[in-house]
Amino acid sequence: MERDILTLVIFFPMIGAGLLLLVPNARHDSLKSLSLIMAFITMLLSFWLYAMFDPLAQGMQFEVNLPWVQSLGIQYHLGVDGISLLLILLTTVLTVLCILSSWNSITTGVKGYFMSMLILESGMIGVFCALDLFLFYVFWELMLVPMYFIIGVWGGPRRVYAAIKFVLFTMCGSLLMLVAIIYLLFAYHSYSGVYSFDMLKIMDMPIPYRAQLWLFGAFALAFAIKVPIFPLHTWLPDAHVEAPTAGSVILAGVLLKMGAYGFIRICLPMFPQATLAYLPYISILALIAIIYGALVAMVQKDVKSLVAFSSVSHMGFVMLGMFALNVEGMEGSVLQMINHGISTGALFLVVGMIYERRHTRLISEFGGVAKVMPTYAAFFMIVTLSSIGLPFTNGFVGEFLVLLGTFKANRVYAVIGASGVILAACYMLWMYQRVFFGRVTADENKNLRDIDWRERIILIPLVALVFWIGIYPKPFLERIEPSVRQVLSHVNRQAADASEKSDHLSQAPDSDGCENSLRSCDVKGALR
Amino acid sequence: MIDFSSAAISFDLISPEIALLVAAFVILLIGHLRSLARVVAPVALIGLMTALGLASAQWDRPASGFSGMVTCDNFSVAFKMIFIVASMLTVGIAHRFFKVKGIARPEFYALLLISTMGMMVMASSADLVVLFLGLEIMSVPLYVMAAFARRSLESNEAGIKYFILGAFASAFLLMGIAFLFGASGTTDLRRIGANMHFAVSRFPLYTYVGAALTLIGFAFKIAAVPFHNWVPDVYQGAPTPVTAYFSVAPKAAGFAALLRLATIGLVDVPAIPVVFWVLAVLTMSVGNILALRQDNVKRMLAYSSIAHAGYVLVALAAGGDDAVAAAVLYLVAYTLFNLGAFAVVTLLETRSGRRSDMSELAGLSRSRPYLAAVLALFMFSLAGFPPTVGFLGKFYIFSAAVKGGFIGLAVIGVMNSFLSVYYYLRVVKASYLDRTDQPFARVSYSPGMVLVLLITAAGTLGLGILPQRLLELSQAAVQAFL
Amino acid sequence: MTLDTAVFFVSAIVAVFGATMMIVQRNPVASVLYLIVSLVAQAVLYIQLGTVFMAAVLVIVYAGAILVLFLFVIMLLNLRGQEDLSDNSQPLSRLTKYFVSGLLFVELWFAVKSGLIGDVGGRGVTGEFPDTFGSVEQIAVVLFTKYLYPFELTSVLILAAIVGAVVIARRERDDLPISASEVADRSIADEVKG
Amino acid sequence: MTEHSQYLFLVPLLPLAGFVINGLLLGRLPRPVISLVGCASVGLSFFISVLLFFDLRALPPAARIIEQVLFSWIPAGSLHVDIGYLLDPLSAVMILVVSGVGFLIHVYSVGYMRHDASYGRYFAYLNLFTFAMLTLVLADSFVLMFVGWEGVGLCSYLLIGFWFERKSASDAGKKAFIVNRIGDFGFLIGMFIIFWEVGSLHFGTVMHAAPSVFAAGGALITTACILLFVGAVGKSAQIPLFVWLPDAMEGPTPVSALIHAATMVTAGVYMIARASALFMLAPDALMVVAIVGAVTAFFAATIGLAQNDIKRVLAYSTISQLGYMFLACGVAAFSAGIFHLMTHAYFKALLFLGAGAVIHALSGQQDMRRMGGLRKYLPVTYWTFLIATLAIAGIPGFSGFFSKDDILWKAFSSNAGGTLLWMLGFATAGLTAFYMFRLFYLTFHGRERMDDHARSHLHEAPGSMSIPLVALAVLSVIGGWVGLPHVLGFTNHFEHWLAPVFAQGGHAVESHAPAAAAANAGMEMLMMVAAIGFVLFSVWLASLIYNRKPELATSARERLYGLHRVLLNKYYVDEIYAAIIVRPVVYLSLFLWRIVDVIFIDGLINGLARLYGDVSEALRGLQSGQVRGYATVFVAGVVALVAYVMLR
Amino acid sequence: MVPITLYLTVGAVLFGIGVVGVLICRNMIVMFMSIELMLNAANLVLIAFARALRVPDGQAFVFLVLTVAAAEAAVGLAMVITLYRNRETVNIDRFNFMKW
Repeated sequence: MERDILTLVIFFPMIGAGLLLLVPNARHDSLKSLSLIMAFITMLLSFWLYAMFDPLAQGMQFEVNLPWVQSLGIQYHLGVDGISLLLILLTTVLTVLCILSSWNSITTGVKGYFMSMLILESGMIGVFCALDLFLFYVFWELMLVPMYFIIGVWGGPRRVYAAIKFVLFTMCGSLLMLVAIIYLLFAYHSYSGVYSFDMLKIMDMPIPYRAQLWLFGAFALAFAIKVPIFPLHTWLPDAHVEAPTAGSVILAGVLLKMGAYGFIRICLPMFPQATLAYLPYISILALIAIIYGALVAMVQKDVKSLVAFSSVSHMGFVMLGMFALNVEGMEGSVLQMINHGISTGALFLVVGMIYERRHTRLISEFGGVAKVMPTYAAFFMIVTLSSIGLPFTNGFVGEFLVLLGTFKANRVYAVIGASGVILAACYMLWMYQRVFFGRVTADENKNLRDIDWRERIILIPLVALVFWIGIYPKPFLERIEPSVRQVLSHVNRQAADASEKSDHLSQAPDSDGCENSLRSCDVKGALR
Repeated sequence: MIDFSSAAISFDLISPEIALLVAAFVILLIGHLRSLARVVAPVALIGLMTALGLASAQWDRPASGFSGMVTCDNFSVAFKMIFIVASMLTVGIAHRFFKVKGIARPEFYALLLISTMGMMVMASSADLVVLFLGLEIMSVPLYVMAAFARRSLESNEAGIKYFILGAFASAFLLMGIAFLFGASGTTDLRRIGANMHFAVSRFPLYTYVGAALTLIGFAFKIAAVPFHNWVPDVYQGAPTPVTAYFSVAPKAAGFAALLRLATIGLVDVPAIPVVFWVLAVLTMSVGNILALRQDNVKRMLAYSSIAHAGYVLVALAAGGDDAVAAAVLYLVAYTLFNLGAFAVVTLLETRSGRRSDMSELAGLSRSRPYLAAVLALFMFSLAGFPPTVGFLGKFYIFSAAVKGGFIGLAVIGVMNSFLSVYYYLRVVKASYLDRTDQPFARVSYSPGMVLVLLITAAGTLGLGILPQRLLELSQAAVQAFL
Repeated sequence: MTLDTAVFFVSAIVAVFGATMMIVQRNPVASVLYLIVSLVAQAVLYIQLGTVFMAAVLVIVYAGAILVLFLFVIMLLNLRGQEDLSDNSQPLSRLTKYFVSGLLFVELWFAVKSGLIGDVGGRGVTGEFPDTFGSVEQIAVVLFTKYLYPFELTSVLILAAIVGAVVIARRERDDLPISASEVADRSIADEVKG
Repeated sequence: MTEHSQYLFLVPLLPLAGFVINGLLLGRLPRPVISLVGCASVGLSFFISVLLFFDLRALPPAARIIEQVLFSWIPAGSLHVDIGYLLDPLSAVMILVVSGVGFLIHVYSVGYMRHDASYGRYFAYLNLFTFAMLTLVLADSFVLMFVGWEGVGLCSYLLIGFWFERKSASDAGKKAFIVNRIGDFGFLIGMFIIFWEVGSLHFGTVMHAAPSVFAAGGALITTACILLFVGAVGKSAQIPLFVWLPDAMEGPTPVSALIHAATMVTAGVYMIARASALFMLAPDALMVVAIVGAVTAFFAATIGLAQNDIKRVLAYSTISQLGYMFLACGVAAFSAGIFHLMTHAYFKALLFLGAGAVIHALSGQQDMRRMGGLRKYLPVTYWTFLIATLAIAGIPGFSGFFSKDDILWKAFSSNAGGTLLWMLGFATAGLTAFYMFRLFYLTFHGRERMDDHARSHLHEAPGSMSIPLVALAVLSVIGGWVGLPHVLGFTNHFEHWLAPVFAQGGHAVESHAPAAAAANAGMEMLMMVAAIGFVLFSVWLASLIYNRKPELATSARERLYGLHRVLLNKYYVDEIYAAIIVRPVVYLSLFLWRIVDVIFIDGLINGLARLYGDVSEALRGLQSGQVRGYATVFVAGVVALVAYVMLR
Repeated sequence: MVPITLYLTVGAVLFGIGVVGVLICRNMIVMFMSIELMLNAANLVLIAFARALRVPDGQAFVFLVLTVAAAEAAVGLAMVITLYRNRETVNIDRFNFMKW
């Protein structure tokens, strides 16, 4: 049982999707209840996973390694470490909430919708569990399809454009990743004589510097689109705005994490030298994303697109912290992924709630809502605060660690990044003010009903998480830390090996002497 | 006086072909007896199944006969199976359609069987004469099948276009064979390959012109750019089940010939890999780009089939056992999902007054969710999404390319497959995303069609998830290359 | 110039002339007749090459059967060149057509003149028949031993062609002529679309 | 550890409990219960604070530290931050002030907010604020302090925008938060420097290790301190980040009293005092602190001269007084700064509450030009207000006198100080007296300028409001007596009490202070007298202009028209900020969105898509439907391919 | 003493004329004949090669090609008849419903 738990967690939702097929189309309540139950059981399974996870152990846990397609060296290799564990939890929890949140808003194509949600969940969990590059890719693409439908079928007015854009952007990157994966297969074959897609094995393979650059580029493009890093972000606002609430939640909450997860799971440990070479560029793009996302968010007219651009900004923090390449930054980065999933997920949920009532998300349509819907306003406020990283909410711990780590790696980056914190306050509070404060001007807003119990049940877990991570993040951090150290040790050891062998590093474009020494100090510090 | 024994007649080697021929005869004989008209399709299926059984008996028993005119190896068996399966599925697709459209004739099945037999002849020969004849036996019925709806102007047009260009291409092929013959004194590909070095050194230009023209002759059948332009018109005009068959079987046959040509015949011709490279790139790109703006599903699928030929050409360009295996696997996969896609199109077109325009798909997902899902599955498979077999095929092809050092080609390939996502999703979009107020006209399933859909869908998904056996088979198909 | 050469050049010129006239004729009947002229001239070349039997077959089968079929169809359809079907393409397009055809010929010609001259060409091919080349026996032996399988395949091909021709050309009782309006409709629709 | 030390965590947590109760049951409870919960939580907290204070006093001076670690908060890599509370003499003073004044203001609010619809929400916020503020002062590390720091910022935001239906209120709240965030940015970066140099953010560790880690006067420590000071500048509304505080007066008046006068705004001063050991290593940073403090003190006081809104005058006065405190810190007289912080808490809270009573009585009127002659209507308010005014003006005997005098003298005498700083402080003292008495006279004396409707409703504040007034008045008088100057022969208990906190770093500078003080006793006396004289002159001038001869005010205003306009419009600072920061940022954002995002990036991508479409259309043209055309293409392909194969 | 090359050249010329015929003729029947001409040209080349190489295979192949030509002619002409019946024209350019 313990051996199969990952398989179970991955495929349970898919079984649920299969079961939904058996329910007649018209029985909406049964469809909803069944999918809720399946998602809920998946969540419980993931809790169990969490409970059995040994926070002290190094490396992967619950590993499953079965042959799948032997002739191509493809294996059904699963395993979780602290990073993926938390992302899985995030996925299962958000899915349950999403299903709840779709209870009343989805009226057509109910069966298809919930099936899509469940298949999507499977795909996402699969991505986080896969330790075989092929398997990873399969799950990676698998989740595209249901998401396409969720945006395209149940989305807003420009849903078709948004859905196509989403798929095409993602495919554009992932196909190049596929070539890189294939290349790695043969590179590993010529290195070891065996065909294998095993991430853990490939991590230990030395790859020539030039090849690393290309491979990192190919993988990074796929992940960067997903994260999204600055100039590749334009699919995100469209997809977010047009997707139904649950779609946005999953999109922001989990899908964006897959990009960052890809970086931390694949790019960094497999291509350490390339990581160092790309580091300044990615950091700078992350900084641009932080500032740019915040500035553009500020002038949005639609709440959802505001939140979408805020995601760009927040994910910039994730990338910044990751590429600090020290324990603090990276731990913060991983935690920030979770946080962003919770906060932005919650933001989309609350926005969805008012959208259900008013069928508009234009900020200018609102005003004074706090008067009419005080409880709603309170939840929204908490979520807002979490998004702007107020201490004792989850956002703070993540951002603090990210910036702390970044500061060690590069002070200028940290300073610029920290200014994003100011801007976050600007756009979020301004939006909050325009929506909630002031007098109720529009007649439609005068009789809005406050959120009901179902909606509270959706929000309460998220708010609880906001404070839990904000006040007692230790259970999370202590699970992240060994995994992060593992990644770092890969980066550092290989990079150190390489610097002994060749002088690439000293010629690397970022060879600011002070920085390098700083980083190498950190190398030792992290290992200690 | 004349010694026939040197002909080395061995009916084992051509037993599947004979089975088909017998079935065709039976159909022609009984076809016009009104009381037996109903059994025509079953007879065809029985013939095909027999052929399938006989063909599978040939697996792993490589042999050569008829003075080297027939070569029976795993490679040819694999292709025979592809043809037979494609024909069987086509029978399932066509049955109801032809009845509804009022063009049901028993000869159709006879022609289908003869054409299939021609393909099998092509696949199981390493002699250019037999290849040429096989090509003709395949093509002549195809011309007729394209024009089968005699009262349809589109079908007429498709037939005449296909015929003129097909015959035109045959002439080039013949010229090519003549030159190869002139250069090496034989039409046997194995001997041509063995003597290639000598031939090249003695008559370089004969060899080159011969090689190029022969290649073009087959490139026409697989619709490689720039020998592709008949494809959209013919595919669009021909009755849809015929189009389904066109898009799969002749293409596979062409590839069978090309693969043999490239791997054993035209070895050591220096320009050939580059030619394949260029053809692959052109075929993929032009096919995909042209498909982008098509509003007719059949025509779009026609262009898409051009693009898919391009992917297989990638394998040809890469060369090597793995590449050939990848090509075989891809063709198997492609047969499944492309026939599936055409089956859905046929099903929808069976409703009166439909011309397979994209807009006709609106509302499909609401009224026919399963059909829409199956269609979407095929589209995703065509686009190469995992875990469908379409992805596996592409993956295998591109990995063969990477293995052969053709990383650039693989990148161009994946970028093309990226482009293709757009237009395949247009179909999905039309059936799922577009809303319509008009009620969706009834779709009536025939048992054959249901079976076809089930088989192709199950194959598309199942072989995508558990491809081990298929991979082994495709690799085995290359092992005992005669 | 020997007789052989003279015969060759005369037949070659006639063959090419006949072919050329075939494609420039407005009246298809004339085209067929010119093609027959060309074929007969080619048959002479065959004889020069020593394949008397093939020459006979060419004349009998091609000129005698296939082209008669053409004539028959032309007569059946009553085509007398009343429709102007000469090339009406744009100058540029016409130029392109001639250009690519010319290039193709040049390529073939380059290939042709590259080989065989030093090999057997010098000796010439007419005059002496040191072996049984071209004899009926030889062809028969080859055809029924080595080429038995392809030979049998041609029967299948012929069968397919017959069945196909019957299927396509046969007029059935329920066949109604397609009305001119239907054709016109499509043409108009087509132009609108275009 | 002492008898009650295990209850330390209750000090901040009790108000939190109050917040939770009031917050979760938002408005469901009956008002008395809300008041009870709100006040009692803070009251209990105050009670425990007092107990702890006496516990602390019972310890020997060197051992006066109580630490309580609740749990490990952020363990990540080399960073270990606990949720831990630190009680030492400095924080003891602070919690007494915070919970004490806070309690009084809670009580006052019961009356003041009686008619407000969102009564429960108000008390929830107020309790939350108290929690955050107590966390801030009790924090044992920079990070936890930052928690309180942002927490109070949040509460300030919420409370300023309490009447959110007024746009000006929500604007002000947002402004406060954002400006504070700018300061927090500095704080954050400062923390990072400290952490990566010292390896910890625990106060004890940092202060202990700082001298050995940092080179005194080095660039790093100076940068760190200046960055920390940026945080303080934001929170304590100093130049250039003071703009939010006057606007913050949009909040309910008790809030202004508690947050924007007594406690939150002084957090910056507290932080610098807390980090005194660091600042002592960075004389340049101290210099900056002193200069900013002094300039702010003077600058804000000048604005205060011309304001007509009673609360705005008080707000600028607060800024000015905070400037004093920074001046003190800047000259390394941390205890003087804290001393002023404490006295200021009393009298400024009192002033605000008094103003609140006035506003309450006038049904919300805040413009002093619509007041006057209120003395007879509001006697309690009048007298308590007078005491507070005297205290802030620095009339001897009142608390403000002692603390301000201490600062002025330290500014003059300390090594870090100087004549210029002293002169600014001295001038500010005069200005303070002037504008405070201007306010006093305009409000309580002279012609009654309110309209009849307002006059008919005039009433003295209810008991719940007047009792805190009286209590604070008492404190305003006697509050200063804990820190009587040496020069007059007293013992400065306050300085001694705080000595252990500042001893670590501060001693180096202060060690010779007694000797210097003795030598300069005469000088000190002289300056004290001069200050008293100047203050009295200012008071006289104010009474002349605003009480006895109001026409003088008009003529002065006309004569100094330009200056008056500049002062009235607060030196146009808001407008300048809007022009050089806010608007450019908004335009930049619009540019980035409309041009870069939509037109450039998306345009590029959509353009690429369109390009492909166009290529597709163009290629479709080749697909003419003409067989002969197809054949031509075919032949062309043949020609090309054959040519390649042949020529290759 | 006619060199083989000349025969081949005649074959190439005839093939070229056949190609031109297909490209420029609008009459389907003439197009068919052009294609037949191309097949014949190839036949001539085959025969010439067979003669040069002195192997009989070429002749056998030509024999088979003749049947192919016959089969194609039969099907093609049948198609022309049907087309003519439906459209009353043998102008290939009129058959362009399907394009783009």
